[in-house]
Amino acid sequence: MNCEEINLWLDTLLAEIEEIEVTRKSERRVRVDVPASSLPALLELLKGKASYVHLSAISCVDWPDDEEFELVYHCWSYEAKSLLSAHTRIPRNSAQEFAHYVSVYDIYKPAAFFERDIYEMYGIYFESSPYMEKFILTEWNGPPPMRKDFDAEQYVNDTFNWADYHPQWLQELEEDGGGIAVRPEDIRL
Amino acid sequence: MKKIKYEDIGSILNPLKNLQFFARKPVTEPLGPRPAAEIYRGFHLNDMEKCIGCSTCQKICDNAAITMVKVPHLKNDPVNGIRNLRPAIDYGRCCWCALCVDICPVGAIELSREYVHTCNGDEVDSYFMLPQEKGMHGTVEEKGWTKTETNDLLDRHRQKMGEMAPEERVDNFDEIVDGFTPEQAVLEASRCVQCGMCHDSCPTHMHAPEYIRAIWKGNVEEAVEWMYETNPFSHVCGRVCTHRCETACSLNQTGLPQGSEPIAIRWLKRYAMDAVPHERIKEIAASKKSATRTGKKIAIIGAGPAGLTAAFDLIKQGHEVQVFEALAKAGGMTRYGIPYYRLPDDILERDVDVILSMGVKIQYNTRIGKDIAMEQLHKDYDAVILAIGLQSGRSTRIPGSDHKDVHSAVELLRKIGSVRDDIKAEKDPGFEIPRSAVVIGGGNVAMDIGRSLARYQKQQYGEVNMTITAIDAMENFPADDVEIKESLEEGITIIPSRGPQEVMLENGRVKGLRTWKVISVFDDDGRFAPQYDESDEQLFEAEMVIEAIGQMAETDLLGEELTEQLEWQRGRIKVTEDGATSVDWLWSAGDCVNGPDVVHAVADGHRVAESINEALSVER
Amino acid sequence: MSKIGNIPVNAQAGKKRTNPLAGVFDELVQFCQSRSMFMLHYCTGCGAIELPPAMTSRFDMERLGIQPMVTPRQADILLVTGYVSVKTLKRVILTYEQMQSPKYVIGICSCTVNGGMYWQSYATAKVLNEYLPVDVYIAGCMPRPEAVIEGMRRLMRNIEEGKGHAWKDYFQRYDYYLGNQQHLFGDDWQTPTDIIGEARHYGLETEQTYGEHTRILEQHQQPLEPHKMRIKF
Amino acid sequence: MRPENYQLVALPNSDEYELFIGPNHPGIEGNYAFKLKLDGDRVISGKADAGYLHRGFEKLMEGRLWIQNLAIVPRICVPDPVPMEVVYSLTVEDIEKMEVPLRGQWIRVMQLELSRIASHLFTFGGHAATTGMYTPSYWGVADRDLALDLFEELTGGRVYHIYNIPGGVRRDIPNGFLDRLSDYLDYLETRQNDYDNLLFTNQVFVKRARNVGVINQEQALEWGVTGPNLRATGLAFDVRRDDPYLIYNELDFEIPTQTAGDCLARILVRRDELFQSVRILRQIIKHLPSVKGPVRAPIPNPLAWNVSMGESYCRVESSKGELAYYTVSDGGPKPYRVHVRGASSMHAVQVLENMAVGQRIEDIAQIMFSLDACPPEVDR
Repeated sequence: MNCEEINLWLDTLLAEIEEIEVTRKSERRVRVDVPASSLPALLELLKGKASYVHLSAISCVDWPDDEEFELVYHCWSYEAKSLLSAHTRIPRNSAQEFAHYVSVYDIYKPAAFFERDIYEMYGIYFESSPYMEKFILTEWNGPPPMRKDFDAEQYVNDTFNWADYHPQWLQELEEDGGGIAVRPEDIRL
Repeated sequence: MKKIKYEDIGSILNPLKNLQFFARKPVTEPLGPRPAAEIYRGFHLNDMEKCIGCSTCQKICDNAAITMVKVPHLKNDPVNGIRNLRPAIDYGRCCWCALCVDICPVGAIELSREYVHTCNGDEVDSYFMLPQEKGMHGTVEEKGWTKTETNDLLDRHRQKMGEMAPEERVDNFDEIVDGFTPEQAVLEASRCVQCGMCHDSCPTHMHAPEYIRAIWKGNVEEAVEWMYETNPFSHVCGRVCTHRCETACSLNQTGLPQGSEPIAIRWLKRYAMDAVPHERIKEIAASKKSATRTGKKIAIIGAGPAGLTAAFDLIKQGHEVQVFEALAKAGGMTRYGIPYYRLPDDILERDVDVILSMGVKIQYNTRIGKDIAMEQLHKDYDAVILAIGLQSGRSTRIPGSDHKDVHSAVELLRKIGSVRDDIKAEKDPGFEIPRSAVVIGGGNVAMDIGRSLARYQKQQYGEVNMTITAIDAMENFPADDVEIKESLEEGITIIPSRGPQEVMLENGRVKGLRTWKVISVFDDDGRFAPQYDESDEQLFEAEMVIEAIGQMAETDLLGEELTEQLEWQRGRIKVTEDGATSVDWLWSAGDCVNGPDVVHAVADGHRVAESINEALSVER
Repeated sequence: MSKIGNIPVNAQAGKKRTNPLAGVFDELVQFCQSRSMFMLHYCTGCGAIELPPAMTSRFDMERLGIQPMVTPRQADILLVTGYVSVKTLKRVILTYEQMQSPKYVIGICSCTVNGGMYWQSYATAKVLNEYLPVDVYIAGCMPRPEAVIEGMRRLMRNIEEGKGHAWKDYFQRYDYYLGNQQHLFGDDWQTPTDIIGEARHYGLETEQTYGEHTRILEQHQQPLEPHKMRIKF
Repeated sequence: MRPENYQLVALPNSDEYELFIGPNHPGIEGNYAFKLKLDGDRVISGKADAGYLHRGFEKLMEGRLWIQNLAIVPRICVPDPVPMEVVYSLTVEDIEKMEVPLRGQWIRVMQLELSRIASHLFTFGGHAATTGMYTPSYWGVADRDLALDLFEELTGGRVYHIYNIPGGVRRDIPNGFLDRLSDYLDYLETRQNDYDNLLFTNQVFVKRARNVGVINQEQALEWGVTGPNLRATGLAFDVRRDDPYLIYNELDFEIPTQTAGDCLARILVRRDELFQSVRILRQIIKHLPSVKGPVRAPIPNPLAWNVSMGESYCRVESSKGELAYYTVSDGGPKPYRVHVRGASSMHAVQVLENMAVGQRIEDIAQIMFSLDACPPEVDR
């Protein structure tokens, strides 16, 4: 299957799945916007019929203003040599309760790793994913840290102390009326 | 590439091959640190003399490792773009990425090739270090990663603004520069490193970093809000300010091979003011007006920048303000001193209109001392501000300078300015245009009159015959570089280092100016005492000689009694820092106190208004 | 009699050595110690990548008598190579407590001093000194092998001169260190090592060994039971 | 709270037991742990335990300016940091539609290949050490160090180069650098025989590594194996050739493959790849002097750089496999989201867990090293 055939195939896909939008960004990059309900079917088709056997990654983007999470499934076809990014959006819940979505583990095995990652970092629960448990953050009790509403800098300042320096030269400057003028935290851009 | 056959077990003697390794050179390095590579990123160095304390390194540091420390014994002169802050590095944070080196506007901070630092557990203070020329342990000889043209991260060059070609502009008074387009403005604003030197050096401390950032974000209204915090003459200053901010700007550097131009702060201000609709500016200005009225009345003499700024501030604070202006229109020197090609009237009109819309009342054509006496003002008002500016030019007092064809520049400029009050036509300034003229002086006023007359000459005679000569050497001319450049482009001859000796007369008409070459302007103590080379004499032939060597105030309006009461200092009214004179109801502001400059006048206006407000509040 | 873990220890508190040759032996012991250091490098962070060069042929730490050691029980030096995530810090503390005294900690890289690059990170501990007493710091991000060796040599000098005593501080001010650990890990934090017992054993108890944090620890501390494991033959 | 893993857990009423390897264990690459369920020496199941190196990179990057992130990206994979810098720069350039000057691209490829050599040399050593052979690790590290010397000369940093920048590279190459690079390549080629004798044809090693940790092509594709590990199963796939970036399509190189899919096949693929990199570098040495021009495109003031709105998924072939960044910009001065797809995020977790089953306990370390798993890529 080469690129042209893929294009043709994507055109036919338009007919099969509703509300799908295909944008070709470059020769080897295709962006597909698809509603959450149709995504598993799309991936199924991609893997089964269009040789997109390699799930490169699943990325999650938090859009708190839209009250949505964006999930991006990057699939690669070894034959068509083309990368297809399927974008979908799911409703975002508060940090206390999980957002829910379906797992694509039964289509792509590597999904398990990424889904667990998103589960930890964003608090999205993937139904029927095999490892919905903590992995990297086993000893973390806070909210899912990658959510935009978690202010890491604030948390760090509340939790940790900083080294307290009093070198000789600074003391001498302070005696002369100088000393620390602008701390780095005062001017964070 | 050799393919591997791993079925080949080889001989039983194979291990003996390894004997060859005894003959090979060992790879082990001697104990002790090796010299690092030429561009190694080791501990920091900082040239304390070169560093200007702009704290740009602090802003780029991704690890918040840089703290700015005040070093009291160093020079602190924000007006010339130098602060006594120096970066101190926290090696408990630093990652040696050298972004601080790459972004440093002056190339002061650099990295050395030194990389070993160890300390005992209780000596962790040594991780916090004020880098100097000799590095962390005072032993560094060699620099590592330094700034070059390639790794410089700053955009050193201004956006090129469209302007009229010299041939197009020399016969008319149209504004020369076009102003920034929105795209250019954003790009220009994005060059700013937010050091705040401009804020510190500005006489009225305009919030330049903030409004530049606002322009960069595309929010011109926010920019205008920031401007109106400190400057009601933003339209005027956006065009004709002496822009000390740009002199102080961290990016205004000369020692770099790639060159470095300051941010065009003045043009950005102009862009933002032009981009916001006039009615919106009025709303912004009015939004700060106090709702309460104090019932106090203040008279201001002179509707120039100082007087109107004070009026603007006082009316904001709820006082009642009455301005008296001797001439027919408001603006003072900005109207009657600055030529139209630099500051169009309608622009000035907008600034004045904003101030008027706040409720300031101006009585035109009223000369204090003649139409109303000072005593009358004292009686009718709670406070009086004297903001009369510098109306008359100084004279060189050389022989022949009392001739009728020897003019002072301000007087001529006022005539040119007054013409525009009545008729739009620019052809007739109300005096005879000389076919050739020579201007004495190297300041902006000299350039203004020179260029204005050059335009008339071009209009009337088709050619420019104008010479500007001054006692200073070219590099020491007080005028802006761009003024000099544009003057030269317009065909004006500029001859530096000439001391005027005599206005030559012939048959009762001016024939020219006799000058000597200047050897030195100041003596060893820095006093003005020019030395001439008398053998190098030169005569500039001209029909008119114009003196533009400085201005002074006409203070006869005060009346004898008041003049007696006031304390004087070198011919000027002595005032405190706040502009209060020795008479408790009289304040003085603007050029007549602080020398000729719009933005200083604005700053003065603020100070005086502040002082009056305080004084009146105490009374209440 | 006190207990270290489950092992009863005979500690004669208050009894000082009176051997007149003790000082001479101490110097000899220090000299030997400084020339035979076994290093446990916990690859907590990026700094670990410069240790293989430092240990192998090119920079050859072994000529100084420094060798890697795989188990904390037999190691003298704990090398903390870079940032310590909170999850790792627990293991670092466990490892440290399992090491036998005298033991030394070397903090490598910026991150062990003041958070380094990861000062904004919610997952890393910032100042190692708060959780463990550190003997020597080596600056760099990361320090080159030469710098690592210089740090080692500083530690050698310290040991030889009898200066490296930060490990005693852990016993003497246990409450402070425990408090910081509890602040980060929660009040139910407990390690299998009985530090107070050891402090008593070494005669290093001070007033600051105990405090509010050790009281919290006592409330929930349980002795460890060895698990029964059947081995099939 | 006790860390759960400081003691052996015996399972009641069975001969099976659980064993923790790591996080501080000589047989584990980096700060990483592996929980094994064992029956005697045989692994019944394995479970990775990551997060010891977690720093929240993606969160950190959202809090820093576009250019500040350059300093932290190489930290994600310490042995092979250059691809991290390059792929991050590529995403930014892709979003900004920036064109990297040709010379900058050549220099980038030069670094990438040199970094690949350094990383592979390191892996040989580590892999050999897990089989009890320490000499290759001494050699590998020492030879890698010579590459680091070159990096130091080129970029000013030994391990973290921070040399790539959106738009190109920060400085031009120093005078005479290419000669020294050429000398190094000559040296590596003379070492080829030594390495072959010592490791690749050494029957002790070959017998130890053969048929251990076998994965076939079908499984590899199913589990998302990439890079040399995939090529060791016979699929000649390389991002450099099949999804080319920079100037790789102008270079002439082969994609070495093996078919066995075991530990030996994987290390042999790396060996061949190393010498392919030498071949690429030779071409670069020949061509680079004739590529004139600037090394980087001008970028706006980094303190006020709003990268235009957009998203980009770029990937490169790192020494460990397919490395990709997904970068989203909302038009602000900082990235809105950066997702790092670490090259070994599959290998170190799911693939290793699957491959461990049925293996003997002493092979686990070897399998992990042969996959060239890099734990910080998993944890980020």
